[in-house]
Amino acid sequence: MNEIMVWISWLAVMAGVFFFVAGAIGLARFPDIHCRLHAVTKADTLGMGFLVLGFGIRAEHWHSAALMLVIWLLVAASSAVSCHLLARYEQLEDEQ
Amino acid sequence: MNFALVSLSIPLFTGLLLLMIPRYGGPWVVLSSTLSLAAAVASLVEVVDSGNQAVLLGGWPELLAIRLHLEPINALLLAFTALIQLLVSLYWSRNCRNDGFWALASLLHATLAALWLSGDLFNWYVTLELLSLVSVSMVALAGKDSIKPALNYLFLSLLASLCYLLGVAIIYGRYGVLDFQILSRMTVGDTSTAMAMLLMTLGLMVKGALWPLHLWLPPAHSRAPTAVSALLSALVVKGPLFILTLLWTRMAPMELTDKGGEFLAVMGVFALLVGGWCSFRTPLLKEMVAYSTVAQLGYVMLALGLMLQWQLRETLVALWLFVLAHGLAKTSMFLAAGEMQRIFGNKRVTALRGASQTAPVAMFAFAVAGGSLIGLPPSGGFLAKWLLLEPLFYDLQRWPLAFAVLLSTLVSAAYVFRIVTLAFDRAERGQAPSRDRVSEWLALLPALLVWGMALVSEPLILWLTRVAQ
Amino acid sequence: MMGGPWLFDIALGVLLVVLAIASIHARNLYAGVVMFISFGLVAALTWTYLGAPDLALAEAAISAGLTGVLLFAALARIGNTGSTPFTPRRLPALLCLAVAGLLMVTLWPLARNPSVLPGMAMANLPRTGVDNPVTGVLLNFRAWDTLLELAVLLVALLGSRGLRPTPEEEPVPWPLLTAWSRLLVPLLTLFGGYLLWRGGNWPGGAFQAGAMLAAGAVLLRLNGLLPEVAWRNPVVRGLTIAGLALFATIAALTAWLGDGWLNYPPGTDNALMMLIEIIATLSIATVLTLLVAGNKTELEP
Amino acid sequence: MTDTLLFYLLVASFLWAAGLHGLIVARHVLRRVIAVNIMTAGVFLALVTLAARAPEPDPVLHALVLTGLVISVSATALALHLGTAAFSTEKPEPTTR
Repeated sequence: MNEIMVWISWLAVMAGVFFFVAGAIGLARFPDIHCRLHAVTKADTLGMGFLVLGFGIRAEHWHSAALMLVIWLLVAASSAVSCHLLARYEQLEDEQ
Repeated sequence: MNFALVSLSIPLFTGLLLLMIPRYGGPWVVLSSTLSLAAAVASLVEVVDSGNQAVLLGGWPELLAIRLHLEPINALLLAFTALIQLLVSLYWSRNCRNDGFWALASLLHATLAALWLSGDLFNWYVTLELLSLVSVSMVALAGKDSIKPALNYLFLSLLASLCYLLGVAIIYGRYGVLDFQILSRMTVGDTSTAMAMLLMTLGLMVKGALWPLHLWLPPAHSRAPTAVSALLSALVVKGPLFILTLLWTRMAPMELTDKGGEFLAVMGVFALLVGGWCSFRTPLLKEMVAYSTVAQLGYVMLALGLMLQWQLRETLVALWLFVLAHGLAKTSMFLAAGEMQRIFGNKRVTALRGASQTAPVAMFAFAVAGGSLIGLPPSGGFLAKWLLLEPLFYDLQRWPLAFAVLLSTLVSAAYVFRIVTLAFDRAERGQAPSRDRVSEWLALLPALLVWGMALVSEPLILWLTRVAQ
Repeated sequence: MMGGPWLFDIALGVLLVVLAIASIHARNLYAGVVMFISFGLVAALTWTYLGAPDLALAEAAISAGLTGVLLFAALARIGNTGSTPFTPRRLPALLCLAVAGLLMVTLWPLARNPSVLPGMAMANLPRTGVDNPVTGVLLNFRAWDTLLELAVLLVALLGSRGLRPTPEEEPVPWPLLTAWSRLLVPLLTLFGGYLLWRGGNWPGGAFQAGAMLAAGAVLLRLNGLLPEVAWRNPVVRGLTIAGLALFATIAALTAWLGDGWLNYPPGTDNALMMLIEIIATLSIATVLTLLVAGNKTELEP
Repeated sequence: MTDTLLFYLLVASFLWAAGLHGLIVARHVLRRVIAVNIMTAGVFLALVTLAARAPEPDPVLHALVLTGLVISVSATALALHLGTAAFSTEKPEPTTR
């Protein structure tokens, strides 16, 4: 049981790291701002979610797992808002 | 100690009060500086009677607590600050158009008092930073023209603070102590200490506008409002200077004092000559007065350097006398310059043609203050210069320095007489300028005080020799 | 020796240096400001890693939040003009490299020097009535520094207030941002209060809490949800000076009636410190809000 | 442990020197403000590293850095306001990208 949980947690952490690396490469390499935003927010939300899952399984107490969950929710929401703002600003600039 | 703390708290609370109720700033500040002066004099009497005092704040043990210390010199500077503040606020309450000035001036007073009393390297950093921010804000009060000099002043003084703070960090890393009096028993002349002393000295030299790190001073001091220029020149540059003097005379290990003294003395001579020359050349009146501050600070550096290099006790007395005499003379000079600038509506030196007839009292104040800067007997400036020169004559090796001091006297005479001769020229016919007699007399007051120092010269020198260790 | 921890150290250090150089020398100022904000975040991470969580909290709130807003506001007004010509000269760079080398040589021996002060601070900590050593130092051993620091903050506000740049038109807030602020600000306030409350025992304290509250207020102000925070309002004025005034009054009263300047009378020290912390938090929050998002158009009172 | 501290001290001296260099060569007020802040971070890093010498971090140094942080944000705000007043352009240009 314990062994399996450790493996799952490792898998989740690896997946999180993968998404972050992919997001970073996307941010650096994608041509325009919309693609870049797409890469970054996906990395933030998904990558961080996997990390939280991975570490949450290994947490010693459910307090810290809950705290990480709250952090993830906040990060996801704020990245959505900032992504929206950036995209919208870009649109306004284009129209002018 | 309590009197000194009262002298510090009065302006602090006045400043806060004026932020809440910004009316009648002038009278309030005059009142608070009078009370603060009285408290400072009481603390001076107390400390002379019963010896040096120190207090560990909060009752925490040594090392851990910040130590405030009161010695005759600190008490004297405390009283001097209150006196200058009183003189300037008396003058400025007739002319001030900006309510923001009074709160800042009170906070400046409190900051300086905190600086004189402090005895902790990091606490000095905080007071220095407070001092710079207050000064920069006050320079910027003059409006559009003064903002760029103020910004430049701020950047250089931040750079200086960071040098100082890095020095403090090295000292703490090396000795694990911030208390200045304990450090003065511990320091040894190794690389870390030398580097820390170098960094702190450079930082304090920028803040104190000591040559060649003075570049921010002339534009900032000359663009500021008149009262601010007077306060900055008379008091603010003395704060870093005070710390520098304490660091080198008490804390620096023996191995370093020799080199440090030589460096400071040479820089002092350069400051005297170059600053004087710039003062002679500049076309603007207030800038001329500002450059003269750069030059006069050279005497202080020279006195400190000689003290360190040859262990001459007399030069330390000369140093404190210079600080007092220069503060009073510069207050008078800036107030007179501002008054004349207001009367003639022109910033240039050439506008003073015939000022001896059109604005006789202000011009007289300017000339009298200039006399003390040159070192004409029997002024305070003369006393200080004589004390500095006397030990130089005894030794043939020191004659070049004596010669440099005499040459610098000639240079300062040149820039003062340049104004005076212009003033005695014939006045151009024009409408009679509007004069404010009271303001002019108030501008003259500090200059009279500096000449009055000569009346009490003997007891003053004896007393200073006794207390200035 | 190239184990895991070392890898992390090197990554942090290299990031710090690269971001520092990039933020100063970025061709585009906007990019420079973004780099600087990231620098602040990496610095906060470094403080945590070096065992200073109090600093990390403050640094994150300051660098990423308030300084960022200040820099962007200044950038919008000043513009990019005159920023590109950056003649790379060799002399200053070499000089500064030499300075870095010299500093390193000086700092090198210090890493092995032990210090007595931490032990003393820890030994005296029980007498302060708080468990968080940093709060103990700030409000007890070095309370005088903290008092003057409040004065520094106040003076910065006074200095900035006298400057009157051209009025700027208020940007139209976007609905999503407004909605998000409505959700975020209560959370920030809650977190600020939490930081203040736990500051006695755990990392946190007046300054961190004040910065957090200020961040919330600035967010509301930028969205037009908060009425003008104007200096001419006596309540605002009172709040800005309250921290310093209270602290100084306590200092004066302890000197007058008690054992000495800032020597809290035994028994009341805990209550006094809590009072100072709360009022200082409000004061710091007001001053920071005014500094970052104060009303620019008002004239002198 | 000491090796790590030495590394951070090295980074601190680099940051200080890099900030100094920026302050010397940069002309734009924003760059200079950033440079000063980098220098400040260098000093703080040195202080925090020195605090980490003992197994129990030195709270005195942490308190000093916290005080320094407040002072540095005050000075930064004043500098930016002064800079804005001195250099503000009549028409704010779009500054992104």
